Amino acid sequence: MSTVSQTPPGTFWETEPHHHHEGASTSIGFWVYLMSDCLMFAILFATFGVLGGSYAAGPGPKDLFDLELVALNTAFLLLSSITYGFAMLAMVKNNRNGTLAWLAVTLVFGLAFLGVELYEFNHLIHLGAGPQRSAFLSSFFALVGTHGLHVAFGCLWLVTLMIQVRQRGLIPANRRRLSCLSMFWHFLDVIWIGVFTFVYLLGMI
Amino acid sequence: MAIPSEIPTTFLLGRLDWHAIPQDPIVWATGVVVAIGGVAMLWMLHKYRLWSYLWTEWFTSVDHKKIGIMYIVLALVMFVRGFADAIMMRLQQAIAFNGSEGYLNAHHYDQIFSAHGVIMIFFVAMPFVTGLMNFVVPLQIGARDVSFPFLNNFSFWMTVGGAVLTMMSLFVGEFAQTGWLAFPPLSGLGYSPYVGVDYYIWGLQVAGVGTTLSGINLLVTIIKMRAPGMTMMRMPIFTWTALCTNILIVASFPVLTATLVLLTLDRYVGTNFFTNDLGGNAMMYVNLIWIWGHPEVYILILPLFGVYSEVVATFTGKRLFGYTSMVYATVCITILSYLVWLHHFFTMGSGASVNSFFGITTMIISVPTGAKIFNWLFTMYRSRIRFELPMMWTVAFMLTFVIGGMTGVLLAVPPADFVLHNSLFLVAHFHNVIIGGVLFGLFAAVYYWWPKAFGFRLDPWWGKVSFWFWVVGFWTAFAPLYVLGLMGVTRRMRVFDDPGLQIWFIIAALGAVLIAIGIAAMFIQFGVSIMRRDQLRDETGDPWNGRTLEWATSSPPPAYNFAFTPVSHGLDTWWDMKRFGQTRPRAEYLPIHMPKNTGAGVVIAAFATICGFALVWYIWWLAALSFAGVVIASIAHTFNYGRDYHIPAAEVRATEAARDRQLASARA
Amino acid sequence: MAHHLKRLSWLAPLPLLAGCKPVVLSPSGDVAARQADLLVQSTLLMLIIIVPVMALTVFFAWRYRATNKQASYDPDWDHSTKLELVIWAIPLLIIVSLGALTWVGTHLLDPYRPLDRIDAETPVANQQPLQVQVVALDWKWLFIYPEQGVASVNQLAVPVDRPVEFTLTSTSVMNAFYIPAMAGMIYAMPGMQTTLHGVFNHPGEYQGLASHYSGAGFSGMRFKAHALDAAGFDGWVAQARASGETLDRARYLDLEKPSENVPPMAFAPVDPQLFSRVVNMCVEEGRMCMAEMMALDAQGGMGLPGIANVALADADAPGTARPVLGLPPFQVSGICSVEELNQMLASTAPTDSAPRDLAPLRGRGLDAPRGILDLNLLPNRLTQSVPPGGADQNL
Amino acid sequence: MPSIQAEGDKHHATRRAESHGNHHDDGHDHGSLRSYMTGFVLSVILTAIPFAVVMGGGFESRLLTAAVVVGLAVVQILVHMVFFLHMNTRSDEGWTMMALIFTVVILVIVLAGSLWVMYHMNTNMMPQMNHEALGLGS
Repeated sequence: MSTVSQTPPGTFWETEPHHHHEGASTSIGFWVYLMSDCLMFAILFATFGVLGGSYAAGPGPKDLFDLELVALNTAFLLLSSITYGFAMLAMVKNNRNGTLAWLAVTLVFGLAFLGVELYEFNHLIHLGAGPQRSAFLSSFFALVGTHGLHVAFGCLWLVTLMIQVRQRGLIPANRRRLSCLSMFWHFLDVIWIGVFTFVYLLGMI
Repeated sequence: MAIPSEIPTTFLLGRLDWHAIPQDPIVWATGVVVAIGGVAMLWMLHKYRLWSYLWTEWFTSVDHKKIGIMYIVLALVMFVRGFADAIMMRLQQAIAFNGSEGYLNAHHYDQIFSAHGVIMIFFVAMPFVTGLMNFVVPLQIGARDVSFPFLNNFSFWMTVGGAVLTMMSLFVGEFAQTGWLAFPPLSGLGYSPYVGVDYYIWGLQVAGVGTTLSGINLLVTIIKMRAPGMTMMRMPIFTWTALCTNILIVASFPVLTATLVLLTLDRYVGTNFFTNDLGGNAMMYVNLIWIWGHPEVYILILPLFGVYSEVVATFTGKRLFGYTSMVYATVCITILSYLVWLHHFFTMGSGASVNSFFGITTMIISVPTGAKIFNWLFTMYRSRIRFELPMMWTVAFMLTFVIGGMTGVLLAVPPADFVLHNSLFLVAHFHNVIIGGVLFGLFAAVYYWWPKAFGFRLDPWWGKVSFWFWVVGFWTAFAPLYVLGLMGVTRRMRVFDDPGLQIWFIIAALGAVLIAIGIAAMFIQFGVSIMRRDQLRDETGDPWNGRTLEWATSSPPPAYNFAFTPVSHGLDTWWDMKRFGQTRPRAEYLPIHMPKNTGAGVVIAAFATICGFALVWYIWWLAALSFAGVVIASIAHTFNYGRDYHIPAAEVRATEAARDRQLASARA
Repeated sequence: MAHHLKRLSWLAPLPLLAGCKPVVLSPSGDVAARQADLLVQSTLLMLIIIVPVMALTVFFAWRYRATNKQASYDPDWDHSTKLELVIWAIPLLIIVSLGALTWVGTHLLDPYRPLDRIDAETPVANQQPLQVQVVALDWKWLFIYPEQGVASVNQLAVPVDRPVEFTLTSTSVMNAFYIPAMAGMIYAMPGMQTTLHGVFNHPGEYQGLASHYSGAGFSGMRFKAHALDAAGFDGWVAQARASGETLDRARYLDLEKPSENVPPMAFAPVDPQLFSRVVNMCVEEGRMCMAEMMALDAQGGMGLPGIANVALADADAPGTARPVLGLPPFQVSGICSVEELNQMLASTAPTDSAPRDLAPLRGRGLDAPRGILDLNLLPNRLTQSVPPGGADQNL
Repeated sequence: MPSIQAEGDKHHATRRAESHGNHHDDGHDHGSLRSYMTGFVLSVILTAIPFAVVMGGGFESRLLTAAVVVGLAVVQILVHMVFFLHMNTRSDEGWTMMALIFTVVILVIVLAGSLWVMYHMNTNMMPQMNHEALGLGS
């Protein structure tokens, strides 16, 4: 360390044309965003972990949840994951229409998921088990609702991207965006695993 | 005080009505001053036809240097507001004795100390640090910009939006009267029914989005955009600390966002996260907010540790002692900062085992911090120290900060904390580290990098005036608070009944006056320097005989920073270049690929700010419209594919030729 | 103790400024004194390294100034393994000693831990601590003496040299109870009960205050703590009894309404279940007590019928406001019979304040350590986070 | 000093356009049909088992049921990470993995820390009662 060489170790300037290829930072950047989002969910999970047993002498998970509905919803989300995967495979093959078709299927599953979730929320609120009834329900609605909001945002993004792919084709910028949305979509799937395990399944044991 | 208990809500204006104008002559006077100043500024802008210049060259700029400078301007403006709050508190506490109520009622005083904390942390220290990292990091790693230049512009405007909301609360409605962390149930709807806490929430949420995105941006920039050859262990130490800071930002601001969302739901929807009834648990809020709050402290101080390292190495003319251990110390602090949050509420009653665990982890942080101090010390050993202002600030920091660190460790001993928590001792401690650590470092950084940003140095005489008033003023203001803390005086008190305490508060107020003179001297320094800029001109681009890459380019740097990408072969790349005489490359210039300016960031952030304002006042139609505005503007922005352009080679050639002439004249 | 004080006397210099002494460093209660001792010891321990660092900073800054050409100059010297070992090891050693001090001190001075000594010379004999129940109200302190059946507002009297066990709660927002001369501070929070043990060793009148900001009237939330000899205390109790104002639930609900700078008051007799009801947030008629609610929650709640078991909250009660996007605030109605309630409130928080040996260095609510993350699930520890039957239910 | 005779500006522009037009490697692995299908089948199985276990009433020991459910969830998260999110140690020079590991560490600290802290707080401070005396006990 303290020995300092007296001869230059090489050139100090890169004078050749040099490509920072465009968007090289996008995938890692988006990944870092997902990690920060993950920590936001961690807080919601922690809140549910602490408050999830505070029913305020009201109903608990066993009185409220319908596992068959949750299983259906999980199936929708899983199917949407694999169809998004197919869209990505079509994209790699430069098949624009295939990509668009699979994205459309994904969108349908995403919307179906949202529909079921809205039905569930609506049902609970009608029962009187809305987010105000107890800390357990507050944290349940916050956690599951935040996930649902993410899916809704993902659907909006999906539509936008479908328009852009139709307009411009599978240009590099659109490919990057499709990869980002792919990460986002699969990430929401991972979060959902946490939700159905910790909120629904463990609640029903 | 004249807010009715039942606030009528109308469709058009929500809760907004005449009661929103504070019934307080002090606020009116401030409003008049601000209005006159604002009108004068607008008139000046109009007169000198600066609008389009500001819009095209600054507001819509995606240049990291300009965004960095704008961040720092924002921080300085907000600093004036935050300091005004401070001096009002000092005055109140100095006179509220012997039955006197002072000159501030509880409603006003409680807003002032809450606003002081919020503004100083979120809208002074954070933008200052972010601005500094924005300006310096890409230059130090030999990059042409950050990874996501548009996002950078957007992040800045979101921070401005948060600041605007916070400032607005002074004249329209009120600010939170809860302290800077707004603990429920006090911050719940039941005990803070009016708009204060809502301003707090939406101000922080809007700014928080900006901070998180800026953290991601800089983090990725450091990971992906380093010059060839610049491995992790060859990064300048400031870049290292910036990296760790941004990791902390990315990993802690989501916690704040989520926590504030829960508080928002409690206030707007009536959920029961932190309420007293129906199973809510207010301690959970305290736990969560400090999970964010403690790393936040290190977000503020780490980059300044980097600044001190750069300054020490430069002004001692010596390689930084123990670079490797400095890096490891920084990384240790980054991880450890997540393991100590409970020390902020030892006295809540979590029991001895939890308290001692968190007390001891807190103390452990002082080991890497201590190692850093020693490293600076041994960099000074056998060196040639030039006592320019940055070095003076650094020495002042070392002497001040060790005291702050010591009192910090003291507060980490739970039994000691049981008598010192929430006392003025605590207040003195964190001002000791934040002023003595963060602010002193920022002043050193401003003086150090000012010539790089503007092409001329700052006037040293006024700088020294500012320095001495600041250092002496700091100790005069805060040493009495240590003493008062040991007398069992707690914080946030508005009136006192023990006349024996008054003399200490008067001394502290005098200290605040000294600091005010120091601040004034700093602004005079800026003005004097701008007027004398021709005498103070830096033509070499390397006024301090620096060591890192930012000094390799001109002052101020061209839009593209470096005409050719520098290559690193070790630490202190610029120092090596100078040593081997390879300071300017000679080759045919190429067109340079750069991002285009865009107004999208300003527009989206403006919609977000309006949305925040509408939510504060329950103006639902406006909230819905502006939220739709955010979404539509964001989507519209993604349809813009032509976001970059090339600076033609001829233009690069001309710029570099001008630089050659400048260097030649400097040498002559 | 005294010699530490002398060493630190520079902190309160200048006879001009005297008249106020650093009460934290020279308190009148044994617990606070031991806390102060620890404070002084930690400071001294850290000064071992702080003083040389400050001295070296000044010395190096002066010695190696650029104008001093005599000083040696070694611009490339940037590493020394030995030196780096030293600069990591010395702070580490100090922190290890400080950590040990902290571990022991924290457990020994845990506010939940019943006192084992009156002062340095006197161990606690067969002496039950004086029970004082503290309620932080907006914005005044209520002290209830269950054994004596009296209560006072903004005025505390305790006998000298007798351990005092404070049990604290709050009605509205978070607060902290602090008598600097006695035993440090602890939070008082609504719906929760904290404990603080302390003792006064010298008679006198001491300042007590709220140390956690609690809203507009916070500054005036001060009280005088009188440390009296046994006779004086009896006299104070007799005087309080003579006040003749009953503190029952109705009077309490009236007292609870926000008020500032309240002069001292006294009450006798006092509803013996009042404090228990305050902690359980069921002073008003018809509200379900927290303990009952938690017991029900531990059983899995009351199921769907429980949804309907609510009533609108009193709109005028402090801390009640209707959220703009939600239903008006409501509360859960109690389902216990009067007998059950009495039984429950009487059995709340059995206090075990007999003097203990030093062995289990833990808070009262917890048992001996079993590792950091070990959630030992005793069946009668009802908590919100871990209902009996396992953490798995809601982890 | 090495001096490289650079090509003309125009030539550069074309080279850039080329390199922009046809690069497929945007630093991200897109997986294959095989990997997606493997992931899908695995995750269907890993979802079905815990649902079946819980809907079927669970095992005798609730702790065991919980352990099985949580264990399978962890495995499924890993499956998703590998087959859908294409996590590996190579992408972006390992930074993706680094970010993930760091996040998991913080996540564990935050979750475990919060639960631990809040457990102690609740035990120390929440109103408790001897519910057996009330006949509410199990």
